[in-house]
Amino acid sequence: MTTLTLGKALNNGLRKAMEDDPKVVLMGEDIGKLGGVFRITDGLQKDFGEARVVDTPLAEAGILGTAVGLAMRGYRPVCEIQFDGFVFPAYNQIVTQVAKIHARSRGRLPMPITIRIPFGGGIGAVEHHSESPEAYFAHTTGLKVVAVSNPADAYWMLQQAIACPDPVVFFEPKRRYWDKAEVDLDVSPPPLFSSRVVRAGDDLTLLAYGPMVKTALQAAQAAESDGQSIEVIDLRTLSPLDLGPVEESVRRTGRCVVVHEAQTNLGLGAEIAARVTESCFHSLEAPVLRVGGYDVTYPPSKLEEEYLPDLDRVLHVVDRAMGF
Amino acid sequence: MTTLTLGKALNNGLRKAMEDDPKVVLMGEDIGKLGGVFRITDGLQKDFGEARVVDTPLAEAGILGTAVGLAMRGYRPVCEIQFDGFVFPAYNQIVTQVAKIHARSRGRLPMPITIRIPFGGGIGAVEHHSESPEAYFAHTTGLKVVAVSNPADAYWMLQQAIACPDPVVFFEPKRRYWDKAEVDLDVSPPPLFSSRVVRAGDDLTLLAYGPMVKTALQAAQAAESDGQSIEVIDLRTLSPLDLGPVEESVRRTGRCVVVHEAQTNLGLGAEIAARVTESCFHSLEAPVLRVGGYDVTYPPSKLEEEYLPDLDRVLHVVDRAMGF
Amino acid sequence: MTAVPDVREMVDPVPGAGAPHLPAQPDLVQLLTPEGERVEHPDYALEIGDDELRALYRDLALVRRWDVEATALQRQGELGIWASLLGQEAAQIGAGRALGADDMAFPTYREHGVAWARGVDPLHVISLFRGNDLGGWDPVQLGFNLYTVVIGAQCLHATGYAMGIQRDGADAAALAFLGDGATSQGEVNEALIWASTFDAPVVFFCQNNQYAISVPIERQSKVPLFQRAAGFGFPGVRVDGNDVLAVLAVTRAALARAREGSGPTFIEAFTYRMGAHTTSDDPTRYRLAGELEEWKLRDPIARVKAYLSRSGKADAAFFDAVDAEGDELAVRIRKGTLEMPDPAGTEMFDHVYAEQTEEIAAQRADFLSYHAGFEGAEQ
Amino acid sequence: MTAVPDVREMVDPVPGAGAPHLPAQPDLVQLLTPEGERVEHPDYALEIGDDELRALYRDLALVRRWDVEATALQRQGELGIWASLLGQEAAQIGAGRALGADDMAFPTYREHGVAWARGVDPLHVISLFRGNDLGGWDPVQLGFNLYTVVIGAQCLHATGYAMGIQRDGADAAALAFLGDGATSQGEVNEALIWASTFDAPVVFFCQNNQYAISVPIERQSKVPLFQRAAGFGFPGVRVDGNDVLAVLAVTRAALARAREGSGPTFIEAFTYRMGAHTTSDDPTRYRLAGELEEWKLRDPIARVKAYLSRSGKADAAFFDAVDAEGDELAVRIRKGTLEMPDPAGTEMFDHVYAEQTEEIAAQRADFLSYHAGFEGAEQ
Ligand SMILES: Cc1ncc(C[n+]2csc(CCOP(=O)(O)OP(=O)(O)O)c2C)c(N)n1
Ligand SMILES: Cc1ncc(C[n+]2csc(CCOP(=O)(O)OP(=O)(O)O)c2C)c(N)n1
Ligand SMILES: [Mg+2]
Ligand SMILES: [Mg+2]
Repeated sequence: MTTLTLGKALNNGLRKAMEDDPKVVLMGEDIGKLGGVFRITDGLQKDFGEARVVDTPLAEAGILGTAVGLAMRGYRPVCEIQFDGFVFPAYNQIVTQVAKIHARSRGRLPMPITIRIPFGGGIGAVEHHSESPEAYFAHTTGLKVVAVSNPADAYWMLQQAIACPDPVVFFEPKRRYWDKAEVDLDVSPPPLFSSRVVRAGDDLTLLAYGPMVKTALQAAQAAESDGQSIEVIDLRTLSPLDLGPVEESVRRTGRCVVVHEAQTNLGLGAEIAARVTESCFHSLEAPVLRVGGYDVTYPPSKLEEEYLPDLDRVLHVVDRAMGF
Repeated sequence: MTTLTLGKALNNGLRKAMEDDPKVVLMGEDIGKLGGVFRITDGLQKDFGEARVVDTPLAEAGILGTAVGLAMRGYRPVCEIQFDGFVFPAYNQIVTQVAKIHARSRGRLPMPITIRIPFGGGIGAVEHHSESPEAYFAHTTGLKVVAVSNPADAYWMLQQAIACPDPVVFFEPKRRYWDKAEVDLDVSPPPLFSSRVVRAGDDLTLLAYGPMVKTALQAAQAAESDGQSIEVIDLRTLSPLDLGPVEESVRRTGRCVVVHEAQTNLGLGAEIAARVTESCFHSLEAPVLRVGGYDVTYPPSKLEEEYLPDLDRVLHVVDRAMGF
Repeated sequence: MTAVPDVREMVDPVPGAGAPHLPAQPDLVQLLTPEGERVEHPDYALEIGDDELRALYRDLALVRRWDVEATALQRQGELGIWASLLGQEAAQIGAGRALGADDMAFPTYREHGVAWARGVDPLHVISLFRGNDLGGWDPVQLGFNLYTVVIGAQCLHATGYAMGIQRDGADAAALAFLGDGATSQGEVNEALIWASTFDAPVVFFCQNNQYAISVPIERQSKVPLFQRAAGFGFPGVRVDGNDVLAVLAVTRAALARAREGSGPTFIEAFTYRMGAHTTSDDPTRYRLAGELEEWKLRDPIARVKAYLSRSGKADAAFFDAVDAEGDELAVRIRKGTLEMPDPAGTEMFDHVYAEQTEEIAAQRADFLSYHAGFEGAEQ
Repeated sequence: MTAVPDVREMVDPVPGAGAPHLPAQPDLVQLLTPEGERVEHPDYALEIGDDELRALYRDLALVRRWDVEATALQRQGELGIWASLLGQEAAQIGAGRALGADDMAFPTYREHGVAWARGVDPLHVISLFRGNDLGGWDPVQLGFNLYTVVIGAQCLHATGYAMGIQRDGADAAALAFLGDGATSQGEVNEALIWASTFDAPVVFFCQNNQYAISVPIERQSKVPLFQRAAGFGFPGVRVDGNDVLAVLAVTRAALARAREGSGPTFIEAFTYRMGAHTTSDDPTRYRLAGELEEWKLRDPIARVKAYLSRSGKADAAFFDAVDAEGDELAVRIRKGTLEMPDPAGTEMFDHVYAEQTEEIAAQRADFLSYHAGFEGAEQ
């Protein structure tokens, strides 16, 4: 057991992955001497050298496109996108190449590429530094998408993502980088593509991932004093979704709310609502409701607290669900 | 009244828009002498000159990025993306610039850009020529997204999209380019951002857009012989959605099925299912069901008939909905 | 070996992290040496009056003062972040003052000096870094686009805008700013292609400040950046970016060339980012102190001051007056920042579209009633 | 005017739509004239035996025969589309035969000649255009990547692969194919930057066939494409793309240079697309017949035949034998195409991921039971 921030857990996870497999190569802007703008790669270039921790030219398509070539040559590239809003120059490579090459080649060219993206708001940043683009990737067949919420998952899931033979878009909740928790480095972790009940409850099932798991847990805690028993599930994997535990829960509670920072329209909540409604139709006492960002352009940071779902907005929607 | 193919209706619509507003400029690959690979811009460069019908260098980001600059200078660019699968190099410009500049400038820099995208499968093409990427755009705040299904809408909606002060992603059902219908050039068309009931019915509400409207109508027709009365709604606008007519319908029928070619996971059907369930919860006899492409990489063309929703698959899901 | 020449041997090296001395740069356009000596260049004559010279000094001094104040405000928690222009004042004032009224500038996030030259109120830039808005000025009226944070995206905008100028038959040009790091973005290279193909009246003004955050220029290009342009079919020129006169002359010439229909130019202003990338950055992690010391000897303001003093074009009273004006400016910026009202929450719903959608209008209404609920609860 | 040179005046023009004559091109590397005369080039000596010469002719003739047959099959509805290589045989065979066994080629969708040289079964290419799969060959085993349809995307793959070669310390290189149109894509220019920065053992082989579908090369570049490379810090060379010997020599030299660690080269193979862009295209809409006639005089196969005959390195019997082999090949291709079994519907579920997901496995099961339902119904 060791106490780690989420950021440091990622750093340790990367180090472990690089020790375990000499084919792991990190690529990104400023990840070398600087250790990344969030220091997630701190010290790694010093210890593993410039061939394995590559400070790239400033071009995201270049990062992903060369990662594809490295993967074809047997490497396992781990690409850092500096901020969520800067992944789009690489979108063509991700959607038309990374996601399709396994199918195109009928398995002859696996694409074990990990794309690390610090995502979400709440850090008072300027434009493009607070986006939640996960639905763009989850909608893309051929990619797998996960989001971590805590240091232990950060440590394990990152290693699992790197070891995964498929491309994994790995979302890191940047505003939780500094959150600390105990991490047991010796357990064997649950499978990467699995969701997890993080708080048991009977009245309503609350789903969250990434930065909103903490918010969801706080909401559940607060609701307890109002006599509401809320079950919280950390989705962890966004594509594929692992809805088994969710359905089991919803069949008991009859009510479900999904929360994410991303704009609500066509966010992950839409897919989850559609699927859960289909599979639990006769158990539902209320429609699956969503708490997300408003469907507006991410606002200047002085307004982000009003834009982002928080404890109160979650409870507000929980109340609506309970009121059906 | 005049009989037009959908492609020719688009061509006429472009011509009309160019006549009406000298600021309209068409940009794209091969849209000049060649008239576009689908001939949608046929004859326009000859009649309006090279300054208004611009054969661009081969780079989609360049097309959209320069369109932004032209829009800032007061022009109304209409960009042709040659095929659905080739929009991604322009994705950064579309998502981080076109979609955000109005908000960034608090209205000082309107972005009246139309992005025409021939989309969908069924034409026996090679990779990247049969994609349905509409959800990527509908999920993007700041864009408006429409899809046309028939020649009359093609003619009118294209002109309306070009006249719209906001950026509009305009999806054209490429496999219906050669479908003919009567077009009344003198009526005043319904608003651009409105859906439309195209067949009345009582037992189930079937939603479709673009190429699938025809399929949906055929399915409704076929179901009639089984005694099922299906209402078909052509969504026409994907963002914003116009769910008023849908909700009115579902409250009567109690059942709803959405059909689209795009992969089902996080496709438009997800959002529609989530919203309709929320607004019509107590009227629903069955969950809103979806018929979409399978969640696989678009297959080689010999398999596309099996991949794409067709009359039979629609009816299969209609039957499931009726059976709840 | 004419067919496969080793180009790298033919060009002067670019200095990088830790390089203590600038190499001799035969291609560098300079009109004012680091020591403040006025020199001539065969291609770039500059007729400039004493008033204009003093005005340039004032610009340089005031934008530096503004920058210092903004950095302080950030340290005190009043701004979310600040991107300092320290060391790049001459590049920005030179370029900004070369612009004509009808020209349009397309900045990155660091062009406060150009903003100043275009008449943007510093508080309208500050409000962005404070998180109040995404840029408070009117880009159309001032001929100065909003800041663009996505690296390089503005180069295509500038090129498209220039294509609009062409269609309008206007006597104007677009000036696109970019950094050395930005030259690696595909979109930037596409802008060079478009500009060349369409002979667009656009000038690309690249401030090579030697770094993209921590990454030294060698990682982006092995040859001097200005040489990039020739391969796209138009001229490139390297100018001493710490020499406001040279920058002014070179940019004026390029803009004139653009306006008269002779197409684009790529300007590499060779300069140095004397501060951190932004207030969030820690440059000690990736560069040696000696490098900064070396560049201090080339300070863009000191050389103008030396020239003005030595040539008797300005006296102590003038410099004192500028200092005093700087202090006033700083006070105004500080006061304006502290008094800046927070934006209303509804703001975020109001500018997404030119034509509001029912969806967003409904969310706005929900937002209002949700917050009204709290107010009710609090009473 | 040294600082702002007008680059466009310094270079030879590029011929374009309707241009009846090729201008004199001092930079063009040529070893075999259109008339079939062997000439020498100071930088590119080529030692080549008669067997090898005849083998090159055979390659050229057979890939043309394959191409003709595929075009016919498309016309008869057996293929969805076909992208003809007509006119580009020498560029592709020259480049393909320059590759070593450990090298890796990254084609576009038109490199059937390179596929041939790498030992790809023509039917494995045909199956793609028939719509049976997305390329039937094994890219790893053959050192020939799958066709990449998104313009330019493969240039970054090749560069990344070359970075892998570097890390492996292997004696190999990557060869990226691209068209003239592709040079406008941002990603392609990023590949040039990466290759230069990392000294990657990659060669960019650009077939300038004068058109991107209907768009003539002037729209992509005002200066010869090979000049692009210098601005990125590495050599560019223009070779007569209809001269298989020159292409072979230039590509060999570039690959050798890459393998020995001297970094990338950009090769512009100056050629002409004698057919339509694809079978869906109608070139009469955008180019004059005279242009094609002009280029027929530079046919890449005719000149080799002329050289072989005139020099006595091959006789009529040899040419007849190649013709006969071509006919056999055509028969094999036709027969193989017609007999090609349709793929099973379940194929589409089986290769999306290396580790199948439960979601797709469930959809596969639904798919099977849905179709089983029909079979039941039909019985
Ligand atoms: C597309 C994109 N990727 C990454 C970033 C993050 N980022 C902000 S500034 C910067 C470095 C820019 O360097 P340069 O172009 O030299 O400009 P400078 O900051 O030195 O003025 C980076 C990588 C971004 N803003 N946009
Ligand atoms: C990103 C992208 N945009 C558009 C297309 C459509 N397209 C296919 S081939 C082609 C022209 C390519 O020209 P060039 O690079 O010169 O290659 P050539 O076909 O002449 O061999 C275009 C525009 C595409 N495949 N990919
Ligand atoms: Mg820089
Ligand atoms: Mg071409």
